[in-house]
Amino acid sequence: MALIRAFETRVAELYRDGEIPGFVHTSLGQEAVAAGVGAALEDGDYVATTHRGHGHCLARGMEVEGMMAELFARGAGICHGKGGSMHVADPSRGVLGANAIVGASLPLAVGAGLSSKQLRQGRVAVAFFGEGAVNQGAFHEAVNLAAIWSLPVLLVCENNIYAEFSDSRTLTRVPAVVERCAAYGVAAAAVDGNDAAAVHRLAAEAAERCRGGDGPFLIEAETYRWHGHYEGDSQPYKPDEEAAGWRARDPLEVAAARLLEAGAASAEELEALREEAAARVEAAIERARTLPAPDPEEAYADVFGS
Amino acid sequence: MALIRAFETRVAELYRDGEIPGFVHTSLGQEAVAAGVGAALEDGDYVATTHRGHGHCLARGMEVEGMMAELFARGAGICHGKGGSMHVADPSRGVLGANAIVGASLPLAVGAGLSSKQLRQGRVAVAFFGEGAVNQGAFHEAVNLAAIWSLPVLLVCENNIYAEFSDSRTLTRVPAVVERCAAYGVAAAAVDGNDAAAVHRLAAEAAERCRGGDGPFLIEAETYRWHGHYEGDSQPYKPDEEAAGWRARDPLEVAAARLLEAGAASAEELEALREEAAARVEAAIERARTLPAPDPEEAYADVFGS
Amino acid sequence: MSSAAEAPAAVAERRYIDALNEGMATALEEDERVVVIGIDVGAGGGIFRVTKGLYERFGPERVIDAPISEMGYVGAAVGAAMTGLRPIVEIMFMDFVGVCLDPILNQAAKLRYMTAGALEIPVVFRMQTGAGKAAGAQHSQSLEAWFAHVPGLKVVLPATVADARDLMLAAVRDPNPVVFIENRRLYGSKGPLPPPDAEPLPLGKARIARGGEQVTVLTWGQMLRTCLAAAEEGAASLEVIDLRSLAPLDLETVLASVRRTGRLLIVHEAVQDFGAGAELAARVGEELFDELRTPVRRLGTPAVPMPFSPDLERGLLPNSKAVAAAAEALVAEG
Amino acid sequence: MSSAAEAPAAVAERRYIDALNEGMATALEEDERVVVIGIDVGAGGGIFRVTKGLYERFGPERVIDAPISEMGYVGAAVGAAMTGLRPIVEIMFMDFVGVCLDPILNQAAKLRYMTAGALEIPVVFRMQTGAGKAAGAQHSQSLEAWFAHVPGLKVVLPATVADARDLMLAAVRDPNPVVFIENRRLYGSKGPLPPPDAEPLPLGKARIARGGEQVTVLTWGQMLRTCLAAAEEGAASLEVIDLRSLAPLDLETVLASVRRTGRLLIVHEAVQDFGAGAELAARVGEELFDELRTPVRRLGTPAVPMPFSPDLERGLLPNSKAVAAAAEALVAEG
Ligand SMILES: Cc1ncc(C[n+]2csc(CCOP(=O)(O)OP(=O)(O)O)c2C)c(N)n1
Ligand SMILES: Cc1ncc(C[n+]2csc(CCOP(=O)(O)OP(=O)(O)O)c2C)c(N)n1
Ligand SMILES: [Mg+2]
Ligand SMILES: [Mg+2]
Repeated sequence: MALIRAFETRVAELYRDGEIPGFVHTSLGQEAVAAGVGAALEDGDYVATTHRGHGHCLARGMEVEGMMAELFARGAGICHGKGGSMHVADPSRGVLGANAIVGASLPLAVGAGLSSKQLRQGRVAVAFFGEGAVNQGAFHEAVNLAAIWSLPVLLVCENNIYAEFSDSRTLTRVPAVVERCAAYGVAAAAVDGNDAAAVHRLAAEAAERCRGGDGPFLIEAETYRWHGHYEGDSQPYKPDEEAAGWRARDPLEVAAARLLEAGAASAEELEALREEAAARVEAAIERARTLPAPDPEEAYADVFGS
Repeated sequence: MALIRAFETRVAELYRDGEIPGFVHTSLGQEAVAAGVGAALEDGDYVATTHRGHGHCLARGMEVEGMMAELFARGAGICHGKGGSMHVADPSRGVLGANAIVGASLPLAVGAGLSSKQLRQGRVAVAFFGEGAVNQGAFHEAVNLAAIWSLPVLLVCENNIYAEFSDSRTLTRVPAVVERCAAYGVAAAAVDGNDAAAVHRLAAEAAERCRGGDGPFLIEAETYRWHGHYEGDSQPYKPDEEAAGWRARDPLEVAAARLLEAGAASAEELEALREEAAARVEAAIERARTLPAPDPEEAYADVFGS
Repeated sequence: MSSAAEAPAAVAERRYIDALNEGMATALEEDERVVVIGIDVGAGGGIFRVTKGLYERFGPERVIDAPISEMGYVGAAVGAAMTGLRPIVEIMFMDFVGVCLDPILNQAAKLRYMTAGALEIPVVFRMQTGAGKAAGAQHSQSLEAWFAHVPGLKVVLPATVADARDLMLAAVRDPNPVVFIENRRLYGSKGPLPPPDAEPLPLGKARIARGGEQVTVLTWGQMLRTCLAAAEEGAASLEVIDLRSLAPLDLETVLASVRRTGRLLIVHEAVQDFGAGAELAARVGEELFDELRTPVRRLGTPAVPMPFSPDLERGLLPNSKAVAAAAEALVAEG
Repeated sequence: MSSAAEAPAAVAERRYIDALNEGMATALEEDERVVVIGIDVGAGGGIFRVTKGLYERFGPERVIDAPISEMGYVGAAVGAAMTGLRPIVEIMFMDFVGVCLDPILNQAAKLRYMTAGALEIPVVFRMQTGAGKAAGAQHSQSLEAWFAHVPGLKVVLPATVADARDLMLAAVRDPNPVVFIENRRLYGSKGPLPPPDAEPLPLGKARIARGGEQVTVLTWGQMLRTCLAAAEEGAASLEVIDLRSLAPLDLETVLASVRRTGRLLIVHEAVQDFGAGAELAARVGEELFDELRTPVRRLGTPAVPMPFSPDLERGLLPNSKAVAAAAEALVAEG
């Protein structure tokens, strides 16, 4: 979580300063979902995610250096500068990629679940998506498929209330995503998405269910997007109080408080963790700054395999 | 109903005999749904339907002659021979057409509902669709839109158990379409789709709700497709008993029995009705047979309006 | 000639995006049946602010926010167009047609024809495109050739500020489905916006954007600026045609120009292979077989998905230097 | 030359549809990772019986029935291809890409590139097309040009019985997404099906289906038969090329033929305007500017939605008489 926070905080600044091109959507405020789910998974498990996917990637162990270099559009980026923020991926870690089409992560994860089941890989396939994606046909079709084929697919909806500039509660009569799962006969549970431990507990249980052959499970993680939809969005559409209330429930603070209370870590240890994360991110930035742009020939590579 | 029965029966024969080209999907066994809903509507109400739409068209008063000529691909057909069985339409009667894309009727009806509401037309927009279409993304998106925009849209699902060669109960964990409506906050009710009077009662109530501004309503009419998916399909996938059981609940017989019991009609009157229907259809066939193919120039007309 | 053109003092400089907005506002104003539908087009004013202020001015019933349900709301726009409304429906990025093609391809384009004219479907599909912003392969595609290949659709690509407004108005007033393609890179561009003409601009008229003698350069959308720059920078004398729409196709204007110059270079941002330029090359090659001095050449994006890296992207997109060089090569050739 | 061709006695006559079936069966047999997914492809044996018997032979885990959820199951096929399976996924009619384009356009075509080759996506999108059966405007479209315009997709169109099997196998073995276009009117057609070659047929090799001297006729899919018939019936000597695939594009074979004949006629079932023929016309026009004796001509369907009426439909589709006439006109021209 500390790493995601550090990464996203700096990415937002770098984008503002023009060091990172393209579109950037940060997951600040939502770190507990990525961390909780990420930690509940095993090596080889698949993850398909969204335009807001940095956190999910980091939580699955993707390298900070490679990701940062990618966001900087460097040739040494994890996608050789051809993917960018909306498309960071690392199949060697099961991460099938961020994806810039809302809802697209769902069918892809269903397919990964199909491979897992069919080829007896024993892997769980996770689809991250926002509550806005729930209104897409792809959601509907994918959830039903996962159900009837009884696939090890873990559906993780990050309900951060907003889809771009819109309050998602105004765009459906049934804002609770868990309630929409009955239509598919898919088990689902909501969880405090700012409480990493709670997310982790639920995700671990759900992943075990999936691995055990019980078919898909949906987690609705209730959380909040601190920043705008994209970096640069000034969010006039958010009530100040609402934003402040959620900021007060900072997932990092929630986790810290719990650890301190349980005596599992000292304030100094936590501080050290944050500093270490910040240092890793800073080092990745320094490195990325010095790296060259991709070789022009890179533009023509990897269209087809042979 | 008698008219639909007569029409579909003859169409099936004509198709078998090669007099009607293309694909034909008949609604034999499902006549009560078309008749019940059709009678519950008012002039000007919109209807968008499916590949299996003849009955819905007839129930909205579309002319037998024009429809039959269309199926025969004649220039005097209601669509000048350019639509055919899967695309018969008559906007002057509110019938926006049969449609060969599964699920397409739903968004179109939502749009018609939007026009009705926006332009204060006071019309109900009906989407007919099969239970197979419920697994399409278009269903999901359209029902949600009708709900949040609170449109006068009447969703009529003809659940005839099969989608092509597949038992739809194997393609979702929640075969009862009414149960899937909770996901959208849309009121819904199931009805015996072989009982025209019951369908009519429910549809009239639902249409009134829609007209009153209460937003969409979904009717799930449980019925059965007597013939194959298309004419020519020998239906090896259907259990004999199941088919026989449904045949025994012939919607025309159900209605006849009720009328006789209530003393609302005599056996002779009913017989006369059937004969009249058969005669109308026969006359339309005779006429269609003599009509010429469309003028070759017709192929180039109506691509654009000016 | 419009009277505005005769009184240039009155012509204001405006941004392309404002002209689009003005076009929609005028359409909403002049016809109650016009509605705007899309994701965040309402209260949010549009993700690129193209619809800014329309919600406040015309209210939530006319400027309608939709959930992320393109298949649903684009299909609904088509259904609404059949039944009395005249929707302008936004597909935020052209790439997203991947999730909502059916209502355009199989419904809007065909239902008038299939009903022998009984259904009229006056709908405008606004879509935004435009590589060159490091938006990645899923947000940078130019697919105008696809729509031009579908009978029943008009395909319009305004390249100037005045056209942004005037073609928008023409599209809304047209009784047919119009695919209206905006280029993101043009949004901030400025140009003269004369007062609206009484005579509306008809769809399907190309425009000689710049006269020249040696090479006809045929283009549309964002690439118009590139070609005009090439005309300034390069050694050859270029006649630059802004095609404005692919359907209807104003082949006459193109043929007349190429008859004079004897050379044709087609420039577009879309992938060159199987792009719209191919049709124009084929048509001109056929019609002017004996009059062409040199082969028709095309300059589009090479056949790769658009990479994220701005450097790679810049390297792929046609630029003014490449256009000028290609034109000069043609002159050298014959 | 395959040994089968040397021993013609052993060559059986089979139907195109059986060859497709055999291709899939062999693919399922030789590689456990191959699965078939689609609506009614399993127990039902396919709406056109193309997958008949595969379900019984390979079981429900390998031959998978899907609900009417194309976006979902086509997307799932793409996800499965990224993670170890090699799906053959059926889109029953090509027209239905309107509801499931995104996984093809934005996922399969691009994700290898966007991940710099880290993702491999071996998926075959089977789609059936074919006008001429009075199936109406929503069930008769040929949209191959669309897919050829998308970098990252291979586009294959088998026209013969042998190719139906061999290109299917090549497509399944290919590590890339392949759009595999079958023509419904060919399903019942018969032809020789030699025993499979040890050397698999590579994708992207055109074939001279018939040698000739005066006009090169370039075609693919169902129109091959039409063009071969025209070669028999007409007065001109036609060299008929079966292009077999649009991507990769075997331009060499085309150019070599046109260099000899000096004349090119392109014939396809798709709408002519902005169709795939335009690209070929543009390419040949450019490459052989000085060698062409006559303009490159195209013969496709006029720009109208396909009408239901068999008479109208017949009037629109290119037929052998029209092909022969067009070829003769070219010879007369120069
Ligand atoms: C098919 C499609 N439609 C629209 C968009 C534009 N878009 C990008 S993100 C987004 C909002 C997504 O909201 P949600 O799913 O709640 O995710 P969040 O941004 O809140 O994480 C939209 C509309 C898109 N990328 N793809
Ligand atoms: C998008 C799309 N996918 C598939 C088809 C092929 N198809 C035509 S009808 C049909 C079955 C429809 O089943 P259902 O909705 O239950 O309607 P019914 O035929 O039972 O009336 C299918 C799969 C189609 N026409 N459109
Ligand atoms: Mg959200
Ligand atoms: Mg059914």
